[in-house]
Amino acid sequence: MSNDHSGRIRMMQGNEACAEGALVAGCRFFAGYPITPSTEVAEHLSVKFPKIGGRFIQMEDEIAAMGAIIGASLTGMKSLTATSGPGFSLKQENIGYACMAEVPCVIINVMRGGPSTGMPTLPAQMDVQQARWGTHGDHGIIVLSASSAQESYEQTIRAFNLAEKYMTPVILLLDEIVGHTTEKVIIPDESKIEIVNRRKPAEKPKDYLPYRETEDCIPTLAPFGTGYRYNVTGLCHNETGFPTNDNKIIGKLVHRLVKKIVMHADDIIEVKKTMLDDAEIGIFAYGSVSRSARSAVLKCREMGIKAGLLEPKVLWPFPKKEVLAMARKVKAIIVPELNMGQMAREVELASRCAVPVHKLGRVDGNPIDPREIVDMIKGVV
Amino acid sequence: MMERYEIRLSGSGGQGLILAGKILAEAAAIYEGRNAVQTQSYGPEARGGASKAEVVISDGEIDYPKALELDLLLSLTQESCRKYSGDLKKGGILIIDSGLVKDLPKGEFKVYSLPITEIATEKVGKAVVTNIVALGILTRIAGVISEESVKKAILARVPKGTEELNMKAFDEGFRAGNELLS
Amino acid sequence: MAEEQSASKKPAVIRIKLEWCKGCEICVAFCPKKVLVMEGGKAKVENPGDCIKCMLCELRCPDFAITVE
Amino acid sequence: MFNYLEYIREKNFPHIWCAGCGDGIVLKAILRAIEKSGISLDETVMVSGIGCSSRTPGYVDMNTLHTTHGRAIPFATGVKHGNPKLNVIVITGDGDATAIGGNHLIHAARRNIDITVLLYNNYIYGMTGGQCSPTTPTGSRAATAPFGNIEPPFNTSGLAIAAGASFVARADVYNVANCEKMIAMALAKKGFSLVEILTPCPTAFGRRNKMASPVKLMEWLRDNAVPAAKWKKMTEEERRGRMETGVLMDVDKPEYTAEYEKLVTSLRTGK
Repeated sequence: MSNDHSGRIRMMQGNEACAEGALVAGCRFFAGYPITPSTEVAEHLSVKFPKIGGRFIQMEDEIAAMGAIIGASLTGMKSLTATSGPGFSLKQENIGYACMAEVPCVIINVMRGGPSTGMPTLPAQMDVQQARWGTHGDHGIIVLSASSAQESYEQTIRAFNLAEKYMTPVILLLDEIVGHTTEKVIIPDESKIEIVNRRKPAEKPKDYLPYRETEDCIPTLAPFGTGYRYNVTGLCHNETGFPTNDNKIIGKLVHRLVKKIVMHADDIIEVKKTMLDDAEIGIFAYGSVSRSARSAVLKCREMGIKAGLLEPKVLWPFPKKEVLAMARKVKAIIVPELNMGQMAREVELASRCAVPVHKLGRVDGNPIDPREIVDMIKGVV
Repeated sequence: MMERYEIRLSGSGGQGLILAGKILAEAAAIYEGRNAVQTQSYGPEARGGASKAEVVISDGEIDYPKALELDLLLSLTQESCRKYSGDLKKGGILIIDSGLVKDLPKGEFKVYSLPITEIATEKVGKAVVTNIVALGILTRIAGVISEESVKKAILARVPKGTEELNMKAFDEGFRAGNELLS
Repeated sequence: MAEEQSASKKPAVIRIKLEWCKGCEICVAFCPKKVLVMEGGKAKVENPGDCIKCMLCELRCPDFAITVE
Repeated sequence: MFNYLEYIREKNFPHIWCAGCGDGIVLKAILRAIEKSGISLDETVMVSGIGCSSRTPGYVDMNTLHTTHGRAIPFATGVKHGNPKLNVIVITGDGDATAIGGNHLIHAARRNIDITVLLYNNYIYGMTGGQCSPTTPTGSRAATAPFGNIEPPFNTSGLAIAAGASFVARADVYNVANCEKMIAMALAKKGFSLVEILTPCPTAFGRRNKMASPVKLMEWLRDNAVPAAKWKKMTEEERRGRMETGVLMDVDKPEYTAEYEKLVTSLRTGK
């Protein structure tokens, strides 16, 4: 998409690009609560939505915002909320609800430093494990990452597409740098953008089962008000959507919630590789840090060091195969990230001890400077 | 081909430096077809305190979006000058408000000292356009983006009805920069 | 209630769905004509002829177990 | 005879509520009120939180949404704002709506969004086993107030009025005809409406407070829930410990989704 210069070129902040991407994806409902550094997403949509009949609402708190987007999604609206660390923590119970009831929605989390109120205006990537395991219980989840304004735009569209396709909440993680960096976004022709809408029930209301067992493990929820009367609950439920205590049905349900994502992992996972083919040192980086890593790779190549970069665009499900493939080729892996090794641990697991994995963590609110990565690579070599 | 030109605009929150940064980035990216990235760093307060906006301009791809070795630093306050001048590279440019920055940092760079705030208040008549006056000065002294592109970017960004005022501010700054160079 | 009595000449048909009745006794306690009694932990129609079709037993039955026609 | 079977999901019966629980009595009043109001079941969404009363949607044949604890009102706000044509009814309890969900109640009332909240007040957390709630009377015993509750209770209806609800009423399941009437009025109201329904919990509240039998609690409601007409004639002394029932607030004011629609129209037409 970024090479398509026939599209319109605009300068946008990452946060604004998310809002623009949501509009193109067909999102027409936003509920949120102000929090730095994500607030521009809400502000932008508060201007845009009323003009096109979309619905914006500022709720009384983060929990309410998450509840409202689930409610709106059940009426058939593509729904979005945006938040940051503390707000993301507050939303977790209802994110679990969306997983359990299989209600599509998108949550953008512009990460700042923590724990607690932490660093409201400074970047971090400390929520990557919270995005995976923040809500209680076993469940599958899709988490995307963006490293530029262009990607913020594209990944927001993809987040909606995946949410609608797999009937699940999708989390898009930005960090403060990406959210607040203004740069070029090339807006492609709308006819060239793939938009996925949720499927509609094929059967008549009397034969309808919202959570019918299917081969692809994806349920079909009819929008409220279209003649299909059914029940939605966060309790373990059967195919009709009613609560059950039947252990067999419960076991099947939880297995399916996990399997739904795992079995489609190849369709969901996306990575970007830079100079990885002949690399001796592999870097695994995401979000704004992947930009530092790309600079570092180029610098290393100038110095004759064969470095390469693996950038996951989807953090969860974790790209195990791609990491293992890299681990089998390189002599060492470096994982720079704005936390103390949250994804480095996953890289270690996925690489099955094939090579040493070196952590480069920063938690002081400063970005990772490409020179730091170069220095570490030099040390490893 | 220009590899990477790094500009940092620093001052106190509320001086409109983030807007000035966006204008510079848009001038380079939209009106000159180059790549430009603007980032910001700020404290929790909307007014006061040291704040900065950075612009990286390049004819190639810009990976790391923040400044690494500054080509140009603009400082409108003493505090921001002290706090943000460490990354200024050898032979770089430091533009300061002569009325507000008294202690200069030590280093091998060229210093351009002008009464930026005073130009805005005395010659243009409004302190609110200090950022645009600064843009005029910077455009002339840096010489990396054309006067025309910056003007177009200003007009696209400022509120309707203030175009004339902002153009005057830019011209006064540009002229002051010109005088200093000649 | 006097009006209701004269308007409905047919004797009342009171049905109790025993599998839904949980035996709370509310219908028995507040029947103005003592039509209902408790038997084996469930409500039972004892004096249907006395029913004035005030419907209170039906309205107050929490279990959807009583209907009066 | 009212045919309840047309409105319920019969296969889910008998329901889970205890013998003598008032929740079933309220449910029947709701179904009669819905029939009276003439709203279509296809276009009605019943939303609930967590607790005994919040199991209600499972028994009615409409679009039903059983949400997380305290959050029924935000989910309902999303449903209503997402599709304003839908009739949205929230079923909640005293714990759900005034403790964990208290903030949402206040703000939905302030926004005056067209949602009907039916708040079952049984003075206790029933489902978790009888812990005290924000409406447990001072001195009453609860699983977490074994020596008697030392906190003062919320005046839930008063709270909704103060927050800006356009319709507020109180009803009880002893005076079941009035209960049905208040629910019907709330359903008909354009704007945020709340009916606080006093309902007995013999298992968790009555048993600890010398009213173990359902009949005792119904008698307590008979003696202490006072219709407005009678309330007006009572002295301060007589009112002490008793609750006024009937319409407590009924006012017309701008409704949220209608105001939003106006904004959309004005932005689109420039008027």
